[in-house]
Amino acid sequence: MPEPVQPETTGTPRPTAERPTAERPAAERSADHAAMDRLTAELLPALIAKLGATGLGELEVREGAWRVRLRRPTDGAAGRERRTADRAERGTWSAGGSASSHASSHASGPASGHDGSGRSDGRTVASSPAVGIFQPRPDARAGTKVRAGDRLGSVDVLGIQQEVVAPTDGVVGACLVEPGDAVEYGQDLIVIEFASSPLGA
Amino acid sequence: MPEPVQPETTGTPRPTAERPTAERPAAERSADHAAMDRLTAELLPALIAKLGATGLGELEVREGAWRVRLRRPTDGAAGRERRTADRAERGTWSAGGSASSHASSHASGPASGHDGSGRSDGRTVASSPAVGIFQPRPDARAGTKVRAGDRLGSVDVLGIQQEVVAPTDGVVGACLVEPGDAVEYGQDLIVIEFASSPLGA
Amino acid sequence: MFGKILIANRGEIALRVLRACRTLGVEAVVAYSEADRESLPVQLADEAICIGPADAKRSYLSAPAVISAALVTGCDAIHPGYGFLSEDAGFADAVAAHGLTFIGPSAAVLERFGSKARTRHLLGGHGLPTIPGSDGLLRDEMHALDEAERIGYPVLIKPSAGGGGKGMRMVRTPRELESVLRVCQSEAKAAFGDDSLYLEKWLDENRHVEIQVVVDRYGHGVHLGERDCSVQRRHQKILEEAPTPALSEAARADLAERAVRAAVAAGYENIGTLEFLVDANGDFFFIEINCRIQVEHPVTEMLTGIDMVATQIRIAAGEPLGYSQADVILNGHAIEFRINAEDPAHDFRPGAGVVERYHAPGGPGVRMDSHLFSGYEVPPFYDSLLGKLIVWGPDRATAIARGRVALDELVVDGLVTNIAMHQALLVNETFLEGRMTTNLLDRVGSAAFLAAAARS
Amino acid sequence: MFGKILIANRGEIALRVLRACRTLGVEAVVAYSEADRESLPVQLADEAICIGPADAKRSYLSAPAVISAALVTGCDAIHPGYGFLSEDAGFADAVAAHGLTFIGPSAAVLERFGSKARTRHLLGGHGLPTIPGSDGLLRDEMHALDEAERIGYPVLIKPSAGGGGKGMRMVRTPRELESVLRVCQSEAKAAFGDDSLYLEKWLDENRHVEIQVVVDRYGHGVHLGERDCSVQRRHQKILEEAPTPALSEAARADLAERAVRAAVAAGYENIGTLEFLVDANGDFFFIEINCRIQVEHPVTEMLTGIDMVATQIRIAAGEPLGYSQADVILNGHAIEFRINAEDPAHDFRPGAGVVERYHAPGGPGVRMDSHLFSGYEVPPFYDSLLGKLIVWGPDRATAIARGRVALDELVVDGLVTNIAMHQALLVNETFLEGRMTTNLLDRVGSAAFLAAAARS
Repeated sequence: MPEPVQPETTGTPRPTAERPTAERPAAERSADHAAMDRLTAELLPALIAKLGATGLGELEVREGAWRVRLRRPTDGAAGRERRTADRAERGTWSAGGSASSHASSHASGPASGHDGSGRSDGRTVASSPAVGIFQPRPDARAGTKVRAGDRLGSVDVLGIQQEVVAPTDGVVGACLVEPGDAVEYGQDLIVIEFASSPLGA
Repeated sequence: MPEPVQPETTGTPRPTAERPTAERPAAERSADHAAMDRLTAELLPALIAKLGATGLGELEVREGAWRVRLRRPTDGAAGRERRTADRAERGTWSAGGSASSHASSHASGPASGHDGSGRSDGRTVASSPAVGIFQPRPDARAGTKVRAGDRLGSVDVLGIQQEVVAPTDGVVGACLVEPGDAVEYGQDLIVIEFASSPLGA
Repeated sequence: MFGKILIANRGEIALRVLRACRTLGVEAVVAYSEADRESLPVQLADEAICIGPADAKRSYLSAPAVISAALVTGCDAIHPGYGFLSEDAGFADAVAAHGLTFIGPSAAVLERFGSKARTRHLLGGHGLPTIPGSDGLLRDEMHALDEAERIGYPVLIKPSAGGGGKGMRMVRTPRELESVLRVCQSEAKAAFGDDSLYLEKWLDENRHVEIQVVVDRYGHGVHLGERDCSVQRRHQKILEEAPTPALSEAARADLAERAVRAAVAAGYENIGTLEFLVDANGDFFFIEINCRIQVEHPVTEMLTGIDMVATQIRIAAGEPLGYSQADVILNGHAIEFRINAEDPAHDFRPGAGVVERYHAPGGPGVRMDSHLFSGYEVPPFYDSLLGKLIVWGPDRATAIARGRVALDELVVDGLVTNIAMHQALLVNETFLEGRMTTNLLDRVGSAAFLAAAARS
Repeated sequence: MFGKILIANRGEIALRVLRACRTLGVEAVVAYSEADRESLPVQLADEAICIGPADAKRSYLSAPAVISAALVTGCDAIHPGYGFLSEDAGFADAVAAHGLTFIGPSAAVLERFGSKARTRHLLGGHGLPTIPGSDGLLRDEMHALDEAERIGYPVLIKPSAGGGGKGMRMVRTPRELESVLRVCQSEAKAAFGDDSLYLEKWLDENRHVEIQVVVDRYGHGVHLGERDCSVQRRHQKILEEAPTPALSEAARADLAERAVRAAVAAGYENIGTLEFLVDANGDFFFIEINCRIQVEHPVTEMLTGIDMVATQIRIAAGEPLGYSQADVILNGHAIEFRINAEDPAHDFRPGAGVVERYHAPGGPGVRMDSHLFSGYEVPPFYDSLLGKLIVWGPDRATAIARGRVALDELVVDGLVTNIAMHQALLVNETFLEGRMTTNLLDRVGSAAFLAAAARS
């Protein structure tokens, strides 16, 4: 069973050949998103419960012309956020059988600090503004109260310091990378915990 | 919304790279099938109800590492049996933009007289036993009562006559091809209507 | 030229023939079994017709079904691909009897070269050294034992019809011969509908080198060089390359010229392959002729730039060859890797299932002939060939380097394949030195071979 | 040779460079923007690093981001592909300043050939006839009008930096010149961050013929023949082929030899392309040199069998060329079709979206360089190139026949593409007779051109 995380809906639905995304009215798209949220909130838990038991890697069921497919990632990385999951999947590509090196090489990728999905469970993440070498601020250690915009550290890009700032008010949590580590653009750096009733925007 | 048809689960679950179908113990496979049946019986109707409203062609949702995808076929052929839907999809291939010629060229393909799904609405179809030239029997015209196994016509394969027989008891309905038409193996030839409570096997 | 051709085959070769037809501007109809309804050739075809159920005996191997399909779709020729009915003289005869053209040698030619024993005798008479073998087909066990004694052990038991390793066994003693004779018979019967066998002297350390010849209806013949198919597992080709590392350029030219001369003299027609065994001294012995387009034909296409399937169709249509030996230039080095759905970890047990994700490698000098696509369900009814990866380079080293890269890039998720076997070959010293012999993999054992590669 | 190369580009060229690195046995890191996270090169790469957001100015065009990515991943060289930073002398300088190698000409060489006006002057001095043009860059409108008067209308306004048709306009009168000068400036500024323009004499009926040269660090240079890029729409190449139907074999050889001699004499280094206009009389005029690997390089690879990206990397690593002009054999005919996500029915409006289904054509002489796969979402932020279909044949007719078949087989569902435009070209008499000029499509109008093809 995957560890409990908040539902997260990702991406826009694949358009059919008849109606490319570009041409689908915004109203309709938002309806889709609403539907996805409903599905996520109400149906997925049941669905997963049903299938957690079975040893299935992937399951596809049809009724009439409808199709439902449920897939468990092939590495046990359950519960990780989407991009990581995608990368894990990608890792299962048996490109000339060199899958392993593949999955690992991407393991240090950025998380979805941007789309706010990291939010709903009372934590958010300060991510890297650039590709370079990360240094935390000594005075921003775990437990420190911070306000949105406070500097938590910097990323050195060819000698120029790019600020890492707190995305919301809260308390500094775990630092996800070591001081002096190489980080890529958008990579998760520092967790910010905040009260369940979010203060930040 | 799709017209009501019996749930139909197709294929075995996709194997993951780590464990090809061949190696998965029978016990586990039957567990999978049980799970699929539960899913079909209990969850699909709800799932479809939720999504019938939205204009989605295909919808994919993730929670943590789990994925669920629900797809509506690209032609409005909801509720039709699988192969036909697939062929319709194939028709949408715009191979060098020559999609149309493509779709049509396959239009006269066989339907699923075999997998019994054509049954549920009180009709079945006698299909071609071979590739060749079809000739109906003069005495097997529409309205005639027939019993399973009765000869309805023949397909001429290099001068050898292959019998076209009624798959069930019933009444001869529409003839789907003209006398003297070229037919392929498995092609639908003659409709057999029968009482809603099927008599035939 | 023909107006419309029925393609009576499946998988990558059906796709290959379809492309050749289109290049020639000839309409094509793909004949398929129910199991191949969703296959790529059927999806890409402008016209396709279902000829029977999954069981090949009732579809791809059914002469009436195939011929009837050709007639009702208005075709005037049938391309049999390889395997199935491709070398069946009876089928070619029936095709002609119905006013259609069999794309390949005429029935008469197929008849003449139908029996391997007779063919060896025939071409031997035209100056080709042949491998010592039984005097004709084996009448019974007694005859087999006598002939084996005369030839001298080890001997190879071979079916008179067909190829691909089925019904073949190498035996070193009379007891072994007795014990496997029946097996070979039933295998041959099952595979080719013909259980007649013959014997051939077995050379322990030999290379398999074959010469591609092209002969038009007017007796103009050229050779397109040779292919080295010494990398085999249980008499099944795994990897083919050209030129052969086994022979000098002079020796290659000599062999090729003698082969095409003999083939023309013996009245062969259309494209064909003369197979030779080459021993440690570089002496070569003719063993058999293949009267079909072969799986490994792209190797020759990469070196010559000649579309061999188009050539085969043009010759069957009665066109003259149109070029001479001097026009054939063999350029660079090519290697073909047969990508099979088989599990090296489990004695190469063939597999089937859904291709979760397919990605074909590309770039300069890389060609992939395959019918795979993401989501394709490989049916369990036919052979395990998923496709062929062919790489070309100006020299063997470059071809090998590109082969490594392409094999690493190739993605066939959802199925167990023999890709690892090819990767192992490309780091194996014997292969890199061009010293593979047909018995090496079986002697070392594929498992040990893979393990060694993993260590290196 | 380098230990690890950062690939600072995207799409098909990132994949192409990745393959070249692997063939050379060099590690590679694919640098990508957030919009390309799911792209094929990133998926296939052993290592990939996100360098910025979708906006190219903050990712693929950001020198600091690219160089920083190379440093933190331990690369010792950067391959810029084409476009983006590939011809930016300032970038090449910064790369060198950080102890890395720019794969392409050195900063000094890029600097020397950076200004098109100066380059024309430089190579003119080395014996190449050049197109009449403005004396240096345009200082202001007055200067532009005077120079145009001197050269004589029609004239072509061209940006000094970059290429690909952006900022280019052909004008026939002073009024036209005045009216578009600003537009060209802003287009050039937006596209290349440099709004300097110059003028060139416009030849109404001209062919675009370019010579591929390769020069190592030690002044050894060879040419790899020419490419004809006369099939253009608004100064954008659509289809390229070699050899050019415009010139005799002797004229082609003469042009190529003069080009490489001038390039070597002028101190050029690494691979480069000298572009010429050829007028109706077969007279040619040098217009500019491209200091990068070009989109159409596979055309030359098909004829020569030489991996040009690998060559580029080897030369940047300081290796000698290793072969001479005599070793370069140009074999057969090749055509490249640029497959773009643009809508011929709506003035070639670029599109984006999800590739519902992708199938690449194949078979002998067919190569597809593309980053597409079924389910790939083409981001709207970059150029519309979906891939390149390259076909080869022993002669032009065969190449064209294979091109038709391959274009028909190519499947790119879910996006509107320009495939129909290529299909129209292959039935167009002017093209079939090899008489395309750069202005033909714009003069006829692409819509009319497509309609005519539909009728034929």
